[in-house]
Amino acid sequence: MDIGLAHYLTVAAILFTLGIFGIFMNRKNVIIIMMSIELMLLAVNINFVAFSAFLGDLVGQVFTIFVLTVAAAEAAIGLAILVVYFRNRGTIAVEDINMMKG
Amino acid sequence: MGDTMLNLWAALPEMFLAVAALALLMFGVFAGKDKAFRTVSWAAVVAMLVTAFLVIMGQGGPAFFGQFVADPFAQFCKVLILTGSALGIIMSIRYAERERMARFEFPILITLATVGMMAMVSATDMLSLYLGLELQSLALYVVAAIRRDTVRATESGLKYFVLGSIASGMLLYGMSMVYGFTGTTNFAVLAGVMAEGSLSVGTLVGLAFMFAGLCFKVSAVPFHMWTPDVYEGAPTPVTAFFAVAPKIAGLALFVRVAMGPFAGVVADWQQIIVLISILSMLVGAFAALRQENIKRLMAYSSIGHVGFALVGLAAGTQDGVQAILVYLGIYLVMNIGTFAVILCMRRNERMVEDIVDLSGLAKTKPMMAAVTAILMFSMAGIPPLAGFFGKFYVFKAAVDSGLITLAVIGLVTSVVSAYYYLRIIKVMYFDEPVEDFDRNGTEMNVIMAVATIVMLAFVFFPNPLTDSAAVAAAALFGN
Amino acid sequence: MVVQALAFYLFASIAVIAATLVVTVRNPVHSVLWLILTFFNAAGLFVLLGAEFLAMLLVVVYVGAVAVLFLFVVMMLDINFTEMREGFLNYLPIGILVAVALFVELAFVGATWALTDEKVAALGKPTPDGINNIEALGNLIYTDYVYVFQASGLVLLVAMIGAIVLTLRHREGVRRQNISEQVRRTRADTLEVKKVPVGRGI
Amino acid sequence: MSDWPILSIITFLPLVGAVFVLLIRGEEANVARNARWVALWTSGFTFLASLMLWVNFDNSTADFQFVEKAAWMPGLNISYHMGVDGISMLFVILATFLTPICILSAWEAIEKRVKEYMIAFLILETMMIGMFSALDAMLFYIFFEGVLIPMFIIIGVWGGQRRVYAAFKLFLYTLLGSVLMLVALLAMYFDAGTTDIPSLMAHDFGYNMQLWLWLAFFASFAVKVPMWPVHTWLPDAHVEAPTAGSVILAGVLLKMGGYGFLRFSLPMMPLASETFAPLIFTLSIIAVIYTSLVALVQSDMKKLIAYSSIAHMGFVTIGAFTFNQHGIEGSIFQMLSHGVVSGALFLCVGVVYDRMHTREIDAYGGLVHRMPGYAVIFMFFTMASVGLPGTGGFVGEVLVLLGAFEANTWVAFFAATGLILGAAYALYLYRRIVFGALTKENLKNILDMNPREWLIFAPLVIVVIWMGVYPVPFLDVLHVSVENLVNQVETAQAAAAQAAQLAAN
Amino acid sequence: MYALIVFLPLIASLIAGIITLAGAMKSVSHPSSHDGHGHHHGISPLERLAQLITTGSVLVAALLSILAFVEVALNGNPVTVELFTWISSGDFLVKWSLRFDTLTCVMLIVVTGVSSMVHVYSIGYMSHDPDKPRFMAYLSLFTFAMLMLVTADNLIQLFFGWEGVGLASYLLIGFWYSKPSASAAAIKAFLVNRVGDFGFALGIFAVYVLFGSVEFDVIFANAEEVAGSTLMFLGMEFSALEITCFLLFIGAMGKSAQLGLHTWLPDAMEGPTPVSALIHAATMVTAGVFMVARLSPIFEYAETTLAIVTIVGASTAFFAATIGCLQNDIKRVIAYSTCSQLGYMFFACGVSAYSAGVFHLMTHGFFKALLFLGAGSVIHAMSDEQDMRKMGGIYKMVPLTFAVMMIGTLAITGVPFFAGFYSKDLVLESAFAAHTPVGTYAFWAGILAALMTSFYSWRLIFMTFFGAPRADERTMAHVHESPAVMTVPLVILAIGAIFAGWFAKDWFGGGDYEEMLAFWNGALFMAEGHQALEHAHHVPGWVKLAPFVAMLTGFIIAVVMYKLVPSLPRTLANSFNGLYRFVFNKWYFDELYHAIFVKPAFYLGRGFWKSGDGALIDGVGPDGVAAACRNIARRVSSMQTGFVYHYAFAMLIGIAVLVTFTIYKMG
Repeated sequence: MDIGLAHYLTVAAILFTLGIFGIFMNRKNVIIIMMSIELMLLAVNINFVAFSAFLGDLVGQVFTIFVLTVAAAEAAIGLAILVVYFRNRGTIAVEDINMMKG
Repeated sequence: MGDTMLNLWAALPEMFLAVAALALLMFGVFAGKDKAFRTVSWAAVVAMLVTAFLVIMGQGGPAFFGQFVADPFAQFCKVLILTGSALGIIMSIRYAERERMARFEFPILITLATVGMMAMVSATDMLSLYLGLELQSLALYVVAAIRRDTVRATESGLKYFVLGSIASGMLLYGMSMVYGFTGTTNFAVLAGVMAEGSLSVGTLVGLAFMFAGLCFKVSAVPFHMWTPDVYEGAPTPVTAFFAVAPKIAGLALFVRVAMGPFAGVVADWQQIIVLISILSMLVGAFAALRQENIKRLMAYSSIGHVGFALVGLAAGTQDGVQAILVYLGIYLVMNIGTFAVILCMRRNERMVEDIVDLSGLAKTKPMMAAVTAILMFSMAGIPPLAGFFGKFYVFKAAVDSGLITLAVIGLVTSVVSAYYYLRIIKVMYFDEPVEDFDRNGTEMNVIMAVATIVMLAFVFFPNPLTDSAAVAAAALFGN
Repeated sequence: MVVQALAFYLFASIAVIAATLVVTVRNPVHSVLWLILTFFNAAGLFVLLGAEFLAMLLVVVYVGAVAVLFLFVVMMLDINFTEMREGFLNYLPIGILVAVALFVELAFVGATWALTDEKVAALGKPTPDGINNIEALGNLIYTDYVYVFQASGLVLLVAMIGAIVLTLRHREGVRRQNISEQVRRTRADTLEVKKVPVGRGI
Repeated sequence: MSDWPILSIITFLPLVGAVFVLLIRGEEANVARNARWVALWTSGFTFLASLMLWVNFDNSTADFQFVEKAAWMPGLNISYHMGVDGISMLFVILATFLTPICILSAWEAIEKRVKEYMIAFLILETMMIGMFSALDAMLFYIFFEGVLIPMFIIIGVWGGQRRVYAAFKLFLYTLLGSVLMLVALLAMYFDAGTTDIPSLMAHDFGYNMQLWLWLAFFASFAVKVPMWPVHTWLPDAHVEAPTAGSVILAGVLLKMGGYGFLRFSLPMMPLASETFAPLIFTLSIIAVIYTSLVALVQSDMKKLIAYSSIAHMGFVTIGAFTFNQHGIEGSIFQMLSHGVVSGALFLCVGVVYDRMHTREIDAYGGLVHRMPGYAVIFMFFTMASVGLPGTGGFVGEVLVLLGAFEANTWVAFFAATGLILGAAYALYLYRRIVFGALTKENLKNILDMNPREWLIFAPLVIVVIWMGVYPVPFLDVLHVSVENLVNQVETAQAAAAQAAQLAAN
Repeated sequence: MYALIVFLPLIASLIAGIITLAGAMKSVSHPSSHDGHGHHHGISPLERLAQLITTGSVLVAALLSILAFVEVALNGNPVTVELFTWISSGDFLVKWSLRFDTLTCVMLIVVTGVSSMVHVYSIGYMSHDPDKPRFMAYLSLFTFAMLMLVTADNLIQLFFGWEGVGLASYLLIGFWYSKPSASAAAIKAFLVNRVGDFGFALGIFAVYVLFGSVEFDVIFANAEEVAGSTLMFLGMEFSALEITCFLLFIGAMGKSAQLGLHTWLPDAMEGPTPVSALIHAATMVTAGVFMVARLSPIFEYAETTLAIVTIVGASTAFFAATIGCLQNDIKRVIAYSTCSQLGYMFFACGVSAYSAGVFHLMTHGFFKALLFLGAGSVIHAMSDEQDMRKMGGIYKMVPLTFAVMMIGTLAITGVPFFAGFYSKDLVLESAFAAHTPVGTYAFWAGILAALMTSFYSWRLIFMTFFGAPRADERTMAHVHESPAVMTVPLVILAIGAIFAGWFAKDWFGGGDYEEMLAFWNGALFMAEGHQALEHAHHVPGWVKLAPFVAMLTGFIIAVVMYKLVPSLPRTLANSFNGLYRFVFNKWYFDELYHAIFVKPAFYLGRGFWKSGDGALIDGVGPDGVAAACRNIARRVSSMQTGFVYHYAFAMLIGIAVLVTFTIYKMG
């Protein structure tokens, strides 16, 4: 059987869904949430690359490059914020991050 | 397709501001770190004003091979954004110095975020849109948590970041779908594809994802949950900044996306926007009723305002766009004025943020109370104050598009929301005074006064704003 | 073709399993490691799709930088692995429902290609003939996408400033060597000779 | 003189005064004194200027007069368009007439934040005048709602015990009604392409659209009038408002609803008005009977008068929807006279409230022994409220009932019961306050009205008698305009009937 | 001159009013300048001035009225004085204008005549009252309003006078405002009258709808034309004039205290006695009769309504007389007597014998005013005692009063050649001569009433003047004849009570029918076939004799019960206890009205207020909505848990919904 676009899209959809699932099923710590986000971005990248291949158009790959770049930057900032939060609060358990509500 | 010109001049303001930010960064690093805070701040303000000047004077036109455009729509929004950012910085200076937040990176981050916003509103390609958005967002995540010693600020930064990243993921996922199903990322080309009328499910689902991402940026329901917590936790001047500049940029971007490439398929996404708009207005109205913290209240208030602005988008017409722009202009002034008031809520060298802290302000600081009252009435949309006209414009657009039910729901929620604005007035005017606030800074008084005058004078001179909004809206529709 | 198909299924299944483990294992360190595995397999998929450069980039950036950063933070914060708390399962049904619904929908959208389009959704080769992938990307990025490229530079700058602003601390009480000061030290600065009368003390 | 933009001058003169008051600085006592005087002079001048309207008014035309038109929001085809006709002109004068009286009545009663008080009143005056003279629906709406701002402040700051509740109730209630009207305005704008009132009057709205528009406008005006069952804000607002606030509220603000019906509902939605007239009649009759009975059992004198206002306004709405000249003229006349009379009654309450600081009827009794002058004045206005011939109240009531009788005898029959019930609560109130033996210790040294208070009541007495004995000058102003209105409505209704008949054939 | 008649009292009233106010305010602001008692006896110059002005002006008006009577009625020159436009709205044009025709002038004589006498009398009667000028002002105000009423040229102006007299009546009944009972009676009078006005007003509107005008001339000219038409009223189709006249008659019933709306009149005796004489006997209460007479041109076309008028009048005559028989308060006896006499007038009108009705109105004005003023004199003499059970045996001490009271009694009971004889006989004969069932009913009711009239009138005389004194020593010691200022009016009225009937009988139909028509000169109208008055002269002899017999019977019963066998009343009361109590308690009308109108009104009012406004409207409306909003707000706020995964959850559900929605819409 041919491996077509739909296969890749499905893989991406699974990863995306897993990312989503990971975000709200997670109570352990925020880092897992961040990893879930990385999974989502990975799904996006697979989408882009697959479409790029399908369309025969490099723009998708270009997009992926920048997504990767931004994702890296995002991870840096995210982890920085996480670190300062941890310094203040002594925990990064998701359940504890609710000083503000209502 | 797409323009094949580099046309650097069109992007002059952005380039100028980016370079200015870099220069200030250099200056800050070498000129003794945080001692340079004040200088860097004012320099950033000046840079923004110069940028605004460049925006107004600029020749505009498309640039960067279809990635960027400096049309009147972008110009209009940029002027608003720059104003908001500049005022945000000005309002933060004194606060930062008092609250040991005076770090020179702060104005620079704001400046860079502003560059990002300008890039957003000028974006004509999903890629440039994404980069602009992320430039803005990353800076904002940091700014929210800039008081890194406090739990609240860092918690707000963390929440903002986590949720913002999810939103980015959704936006990207949507973009990838749209790209995949249409074969392009360029707005102009997309518009052409849409015009062919063969709209696939994938494109629309992609659009839904994109809308979700954009909704997060403008804090529309149900992607609004971060807003109250971030507004409350972030340092007040940051909240003030958040409430205006990024919101304006986000809405402008929303309009740019919805009414640019997807203008041809309004009927397909209109109901989504209607739904989001209604939800935003409802949540904005009801959730705010119970708030005691004024910053949190303003958060819900801004959610409601976004709902109102989206009514204009739901109309899906040029009038609707014009209405949003008018709304944004008024919203900017209203919110800046209000946050100036909030920033003046200082008692015994400490910031206070609860609504009850305003008790009896009419006796202790009558002018400030009057200013606040006018701003609140305006927020509630009571004529003849400017806030009413914002609502008038959007609802007019909605009614013209036949969205009567939306208009009715919107206006009824505006009655509900009037309650909590009135409550602030009630606290100031009807309750007995508590201790007086500390003396206001001059810049705050000026900002408040100007905001009030705008609120009052708009009824007499509505045309400068409405006309330029009309021009801007026309540009988006290519006429 | 068969090889390609096999490779696809191999990479895809490992990626999916690893990703599942990322979000389910208890130990965050393990999570990071599973994440790395996911990335590796995704890179494999990229290769299958003809995006060699991106595959390399994924490995370098994600595995080399991002994942390591995660690992670093996880270890630095020394998070104690708390037990899953009460109420976790309350959301499980609705969570699964939402996730499954979303997945079905996304898969449906993807499947529209396979099912409805007459053109076989076959994958082509994005890189023009005659040049390799990296060269083609370079041609694009530095010309048509120069604006975006510059912008990404700013994004990284912001990330850098942000990380520094947030985490860099000048700790009080930490003694740092200042060589020029040490060198400039003279005897007169450090020593003072006092005359002490006999029997009086200072 | 005729070249002057006299309506704008009248409208914005109080605003200018307000700015002057705002600029007053100095010691608190001085500020208060100066603020009072500036406000009094401003409103006095405004009143005199507004009399120019009457003097120069042309009774022979139904056209709008003193028209001013200037570009305002050209992009939206909305202009600053002012003008009055026979229907609105007297309301302008009613507003300018009552404002100085209100200011004078607050001379001593308001001790704190005098400056703000005067500013609020002057702004309120601008809004009221503007509302009655606006010829652009948008402009109308701005003034119509703008009134809420000063009113909210007036009740909330200078009001009684439950002032917060009352202020909020007033504000939100009326706002809710108004926003529906805004939607209707927008829909009309969409349909007709303009917000110009004369143009809208000329525009034919489809029947179904008229129904919706009518209901939306009804939501706003019914709350303002107020009609049963959306009247409950009124007793609260009246009770808590300071005296002058009640006067303006009863005297002018309630008229905004009645005026709205005549300015919008009738001429613009004649068919819907016809359809809904039974609804109006029913609600008005309920209002007349129900609120009169409620008034009967009140123990708070302001509340009693407030309920009586609702009943009286029931007559107004009945009259407006009779679609004949008597009814409509009666309705307008009733509004004018009720404006003066109920205002005066609230002032009467204010007189004793200022002295005793209670509105409980049981706290009074036998005042006539100590306050003969007050007793006379109060009696006079009680009788005017009852609609005794020779007072303004009678003319309005008779015309309304006559119009109602012509339209529907049931309506006239039930409305006329208001004659009985109205007398019942009014006299009962008067008896409990003024008559009887003077037994309460704290009343034994109460003082009769001072010259300032006499000065307040004198013009009111004169006007009430004038309106009762020689109302012709008032009615003459109305004739042509009302006739025109009736013709408009009848023509539209006849045309629709004809169309229906054609369709049936 | 004509306008002067009407407006002199108004001017006088205003002047007196100002004097009152000035005096009152002065006394309030200088409370130390007099002590309570000293004030009562002295009279200040200003007060005197007020008395003189009011009395003088009314006297002048009375003289002018006589001139007007001569000119208008006797010389046959009706006049209409137009003043200025009052109300104009479309075709609805009402002018202030004064109409002087024969009917008006007859009324003028009665009104100004009695009023001037009462004014004079009041100077004496009220000499102990601190509020003399106020009283005089009210009296003059009343006179003005009454004159406006009788001179009205249109229905609206009639209504003006109608309400004006109501106001004056209200003020005068409540004159002693410190007395709660007085205030209550005043309100009752006003309200019951309002019930009548309710019908009256509707009647006026009906007239306007039918005739397009409220001017009498227009109405009368077109009455015949309109007679056949119908009018929809309350969803039913009525003969136009029937329903109109019926509605108008309701007004008349209210003002003239006819059965059903009579309850205010006895209570109105709370007012000072001169008021009772003027308003509640001679003038105001007869306004209803006047109105029916005035509107005879339209009533004549309303057969059924006329029958109703007859029945109501006759029933009232009978019913009020029964109550009058058992009252102990001297003024209430006379009040019920008035009520009863008004019934006569009405049924006279009901059988189209308007002239007879007006005749009785006039004679009644004299003798009833006389009786009241005489009673006032008695009360004055008895130190303000009104209960006849505490009087008796004073005829020698107050001879003049006794004499005039006797004259009044002779007149009211219809002793031949006194005023009441002529008018009452004419009324009764007319009723009989109508030859209709209702007329016959009226006749017999009238005869019975005449019997009772005689009985209670003599009972009053016996209880008051004869027998052993039942008052305490101190009171008896103080019994004295009234001063001249009080007795002179009594004498003048007594002359009227003796001679008025004989003097005027020819004008009112007691003599030649043609002469009567000439006298009225069209002011009263009698349709073809309504010839009761004409036939009144040709009734059988026993009919003519019947009233006299009834009178005599009544007298004999009174003599038996109160002179010969004083224990009989008690015995009778005990043996017919139920009936006695029923009548004694005025047929329980007050209790009935209290139970079906007053109490429910308050009950409903409270219910509407607390349950309707408070619980239902506010509860469901503003307060309910506010509570609901708070509730929603609480829920919405509680969704903001602060947990980041909840927020993410919301976003994800949001996107799931959006995507589902999109796909749903596409598919």
